[in-house]
Amino acid sequence: MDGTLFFQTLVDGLILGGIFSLSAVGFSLIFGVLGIVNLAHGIFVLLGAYLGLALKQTMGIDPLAAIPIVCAALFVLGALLQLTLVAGAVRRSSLMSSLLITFGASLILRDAVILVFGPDVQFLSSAWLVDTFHIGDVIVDGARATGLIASLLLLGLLSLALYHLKVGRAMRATAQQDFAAGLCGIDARRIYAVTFGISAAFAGASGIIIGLINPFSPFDDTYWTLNAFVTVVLGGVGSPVGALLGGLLLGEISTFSSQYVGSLYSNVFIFSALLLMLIVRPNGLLGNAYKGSV
Amino acid sequence: MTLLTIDSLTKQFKGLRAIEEVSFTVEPQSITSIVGPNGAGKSTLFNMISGYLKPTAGKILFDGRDITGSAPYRVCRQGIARAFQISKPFPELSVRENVLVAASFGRLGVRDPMATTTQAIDICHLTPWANQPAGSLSIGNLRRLELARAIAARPILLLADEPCAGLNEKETRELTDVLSKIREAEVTVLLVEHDIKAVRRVSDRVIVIEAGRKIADGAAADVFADQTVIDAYLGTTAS
Amino acid sequence: MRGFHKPVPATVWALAALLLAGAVVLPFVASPFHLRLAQQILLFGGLAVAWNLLGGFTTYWSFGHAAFFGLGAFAAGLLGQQLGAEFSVAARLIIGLAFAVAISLVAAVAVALPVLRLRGIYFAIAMLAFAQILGEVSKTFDLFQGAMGFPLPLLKFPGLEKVQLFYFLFLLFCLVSVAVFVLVKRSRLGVGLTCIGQDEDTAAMLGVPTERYKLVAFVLSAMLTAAGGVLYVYGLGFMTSETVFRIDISLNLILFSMVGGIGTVAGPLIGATIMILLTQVVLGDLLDLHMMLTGAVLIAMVILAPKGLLGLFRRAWSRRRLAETVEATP
Amino acid sequence: MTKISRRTALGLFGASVVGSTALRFAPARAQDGGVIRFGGSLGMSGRYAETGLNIRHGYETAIKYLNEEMGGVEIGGKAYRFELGIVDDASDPARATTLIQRQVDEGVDFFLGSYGSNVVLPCAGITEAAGKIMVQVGASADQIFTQGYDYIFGLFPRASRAWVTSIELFKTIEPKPKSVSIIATNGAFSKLNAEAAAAGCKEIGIEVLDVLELPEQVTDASSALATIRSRTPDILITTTVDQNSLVIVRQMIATETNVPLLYQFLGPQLPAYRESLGAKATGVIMQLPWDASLDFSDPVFGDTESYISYYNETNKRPLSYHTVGASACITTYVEAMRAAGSIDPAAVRDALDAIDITTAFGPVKFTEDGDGDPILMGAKIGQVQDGKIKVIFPTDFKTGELVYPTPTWAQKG
Repeated sequence: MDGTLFFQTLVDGLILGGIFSLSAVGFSLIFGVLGIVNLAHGIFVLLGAYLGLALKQTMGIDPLAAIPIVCAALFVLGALLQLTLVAGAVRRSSLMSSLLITFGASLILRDAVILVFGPDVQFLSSAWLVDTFHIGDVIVDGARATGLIASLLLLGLLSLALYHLKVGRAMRATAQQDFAAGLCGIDARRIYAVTFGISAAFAGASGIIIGLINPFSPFDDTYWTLNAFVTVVLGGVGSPVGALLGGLLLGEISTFSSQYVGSLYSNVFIFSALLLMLIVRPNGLLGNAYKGSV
Repeated sequence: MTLLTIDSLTKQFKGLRAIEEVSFTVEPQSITSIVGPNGAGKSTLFNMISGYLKPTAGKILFDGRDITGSAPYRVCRQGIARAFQISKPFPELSVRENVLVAASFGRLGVRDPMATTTQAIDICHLTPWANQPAGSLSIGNLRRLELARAIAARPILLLADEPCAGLNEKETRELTDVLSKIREAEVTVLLVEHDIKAVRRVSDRVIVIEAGRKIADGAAADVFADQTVIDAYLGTTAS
Repeated sequence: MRGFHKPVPATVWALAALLLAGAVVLPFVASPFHLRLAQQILLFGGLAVAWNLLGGFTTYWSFGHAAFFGLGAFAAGLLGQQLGAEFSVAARLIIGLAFAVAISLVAAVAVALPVLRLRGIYFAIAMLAFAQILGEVSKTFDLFQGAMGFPLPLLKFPGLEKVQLFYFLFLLFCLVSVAVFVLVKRSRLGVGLTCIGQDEDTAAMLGVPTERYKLVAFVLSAMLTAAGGVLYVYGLGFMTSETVFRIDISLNLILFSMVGGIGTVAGPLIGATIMILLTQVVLGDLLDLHMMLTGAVLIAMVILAPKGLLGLFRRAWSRRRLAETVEATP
Repeated sequence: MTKISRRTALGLFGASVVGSTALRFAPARAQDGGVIRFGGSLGMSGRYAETGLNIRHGYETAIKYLNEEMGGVEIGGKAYRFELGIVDDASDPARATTLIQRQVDEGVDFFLGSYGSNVVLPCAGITEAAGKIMVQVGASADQIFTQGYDYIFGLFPRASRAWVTSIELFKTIEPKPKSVSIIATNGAFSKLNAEAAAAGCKEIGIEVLDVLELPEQVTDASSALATIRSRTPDILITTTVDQNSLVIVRQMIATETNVPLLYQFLGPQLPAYRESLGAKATGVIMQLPWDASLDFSDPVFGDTESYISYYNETNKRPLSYHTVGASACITTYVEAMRAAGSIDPAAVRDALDAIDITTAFGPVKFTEDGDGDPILMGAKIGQVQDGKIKVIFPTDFKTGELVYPTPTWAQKG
């Protein structure tokens, strides 16, 4: 086997995987804490990219610098969506009805994006991208490397928050057992809203990073929702580490299968891995139990 | 002839031995009670008999046939029904429908679901509530629904898991009456119960389990006079 | 046993007969456009009813029924191509239907054995993945011609326009779906499935053969869906992977069921009627905003009618009856 | 309280249903008195919405010009005005056919096409059966023109003939390129074009090293590019759509994947593409179905230049070749109607069969099967030079000379 090609593929997979991880972590949180599959996740990702674009065009803010602003805006949007629509639907009918609500929300938001930005392909650029560099014969794409670094930083931040902040601990407790968490004085409703907010915020941040790497259009949302699905199932639910593992695995499966089997087959491999994982280890690599599975 | 034979049954959970080499037999048309402190392994034992858990080692023979590791519905079709400690009704179905399900499935053989249902509801004193959704019943009624459903499955052997837990004196008495009636209907009962009074009242035979092992087996009066049982069982519940 | 359902009241029989009579007369009075709408309502309504065979009774919600829809379409289409012009179009369609149903039976059993062990959302995701895999495979291997697509022969029947002919085929399909669903619902299978939906473990404890019942419902649902896929592509006359392996087909079946009322026979049909009329007639002319409005209607539906429209009607009806009894008793 | 709000909400919903239904039937009544209605569907929501919007602008511009600037058109001694009814098919064939059927039922005679063969073919089946014409600028799959349909026309040559001019160009390049590789995605459009390009290259003795296929939505082409680096062709052709082309080229730059000549079928035509790449775009060649620098006379607008200035006066959206092509569909229709002296579909169809004109889009002449004449309507080849597109082939239209081999990404700065 050609060593350089192997390492090149490995590095490409890692980089791609890091970005997948960030884009999926929010999905994973909602899935873990609320037991809801958020079909509006992909559009949150895109909203991040489009907000970054708007901030750059109107105020000249560098997209990487705009991440905090975008996160804040999406936090509000995500929390509002949960408080106004999702909570009511789950209370009035079932957990499953949240699927329709989030699907409906994604249709509305996507049309809103088209109204404001048009259906055209857009892209982001930043002055702060790392230059492409070499490790031996392996070429590392600067933009993607920057994306990976930013992703890892953000995931680390989230991890710290989840394990050290009070609200983070409350989220984890709610994910384990919301009834018991309620007995401990945790206001589950507030935690749900916060979780949705954080999820949207991280989706938005990943949107900016994705925008720096790839062009985007308003119709990519299904793609990112699906990717998040796969990542979460591969890695396990509700934790940044699970999302990271799942993302990296997804990235490697994708690059290795396309390099050594044929670039056309990567999707077949990805979804087969997903199916296999569901059957063999339905709780993901990390095996976090998950209440929605009962 | 014995109805149920448990032969050196063992269940291991990741390092923990929940049940260790337990053997006993159940005679037809008797009420046999299994008692023991919390965590002694009674539920694990029930779960293995009813097919929810596969034993690590050992055998379960029912009516002469090996049912070790059979799927729950197969066990039920052979004629073993189970009433849970925590009632699990189908909340959106009525009491009658709940029982009807058991009557139309349950043990294999000739069925008359409607008659069985009416009879089971009657035995368990549930007739006034027959058309109410099961989700709206009181705890005592739920317990009896659980029993009604189990007997509507026309079992040869009924596994009853702490049917008296959490009931008041009057409700407990009603329930033990039901159990006696069930035996009169030629159903063998294997009971897990905490309420010693109730156990004494109904049991033909008592088996005591502690920390996964059988420590006593015999007639109720003899077993409760046994010093090891008093130490192990009554001792722990007191502390 | 006949399930715990009361006998069907005469009014329902009368209503069904009336609807059926109307449905048979319709193609001779309605315009081709209205017939096309009706075709879609019958097809997707019928598919939604088929989806309800498993998803309506239990919480096993397949997010990937497009898998069987597409599998059927490809099986019949490719077989028809192999048979060639020596066989009449009708023969190719019928052989194709049989083949599609057989293949989907095999596929459904094969996929059900591992996937039906999964519960809740994991089952939903696994089905979604299954549909994605089939879609990708059909596009990836040239053998299946999914990327480029291929034409299907034009079915003709003396005395009927194409749009009328396919209307009747879709009507037949819908009737078969409804019949299967009603039979299942009123049988032991239906009782068992209802119990599985309420509490699977307890159902097993009471002697319901849960694994087998789920499998039977799933396979029946898959076979009907495959048959629907065959008719659909024959109606279009040309197919690619994009024609059949569409996530929105899978989602629509759930959506129609939820809008009308899940687990009922009329619910999915009502849901399909409303959503298709809404998206293709009422909002059909809007170029820019129709998706947004569809989304808003969906959300409104879930908030205002959480048990579907049927649930809403039932509640309103029982409320009125309650009011009448209160008035009647002084 | 909830009762009231629920009832009000349902009421509002009902009202909006009635309201919008009433709205849509209003224009249909104005059919008499010399109105020609154009109908058709476009994918306005979905992955192809960008093209959909471009095409829609083209239709609308032409209709607006015909009605407002020309005050209608006289055909066979009678004055006509024009109406346009475009619906969104969401790239869903079931939806598209239903909506097209509605327009057929409502008496629309002349159809404009959507794109994607899985939508266009079923729709064409309906218009064909109803004896209605469809002229479209979106779909070029061979299957559309080989079904034996008489009433369908396309401004582009069918996909398998779309590479005629490109192959002619390759013949003239010095030093002669020895090898090509092709990157495609597994959709009908991309695959068909990749096959055509490969076949053409083989015919003139250029070796086809690899045909690399990617999934339909490209987010990462690293493995394909690793193959390109390990086995570098003289020409790399991508037959991908705009967004995917941009992903590939940006990743080529980032991974320093250099080829002597990069040919991106679609993508570089877009201003956004060139803006995104800046100086790095230099040297990329592409197919130019249309270019602003080529001036043609137009029976409606006068010529290309006046078309462009009218378009820019009335629209904010930048002009694309799809837009011009869409306008040309309508121009072509009008010319055919004038030639036929009638708006009878059969007569117009015969006139379309025989048409041989130029429009702002370029020459228009159809083959017997209805697709664009591969020589006359075949794409020109352009190359990005100094941030602008220069036509480098065919020689008659040249506004610049081909640069070959092109500088490496690093040299472009």
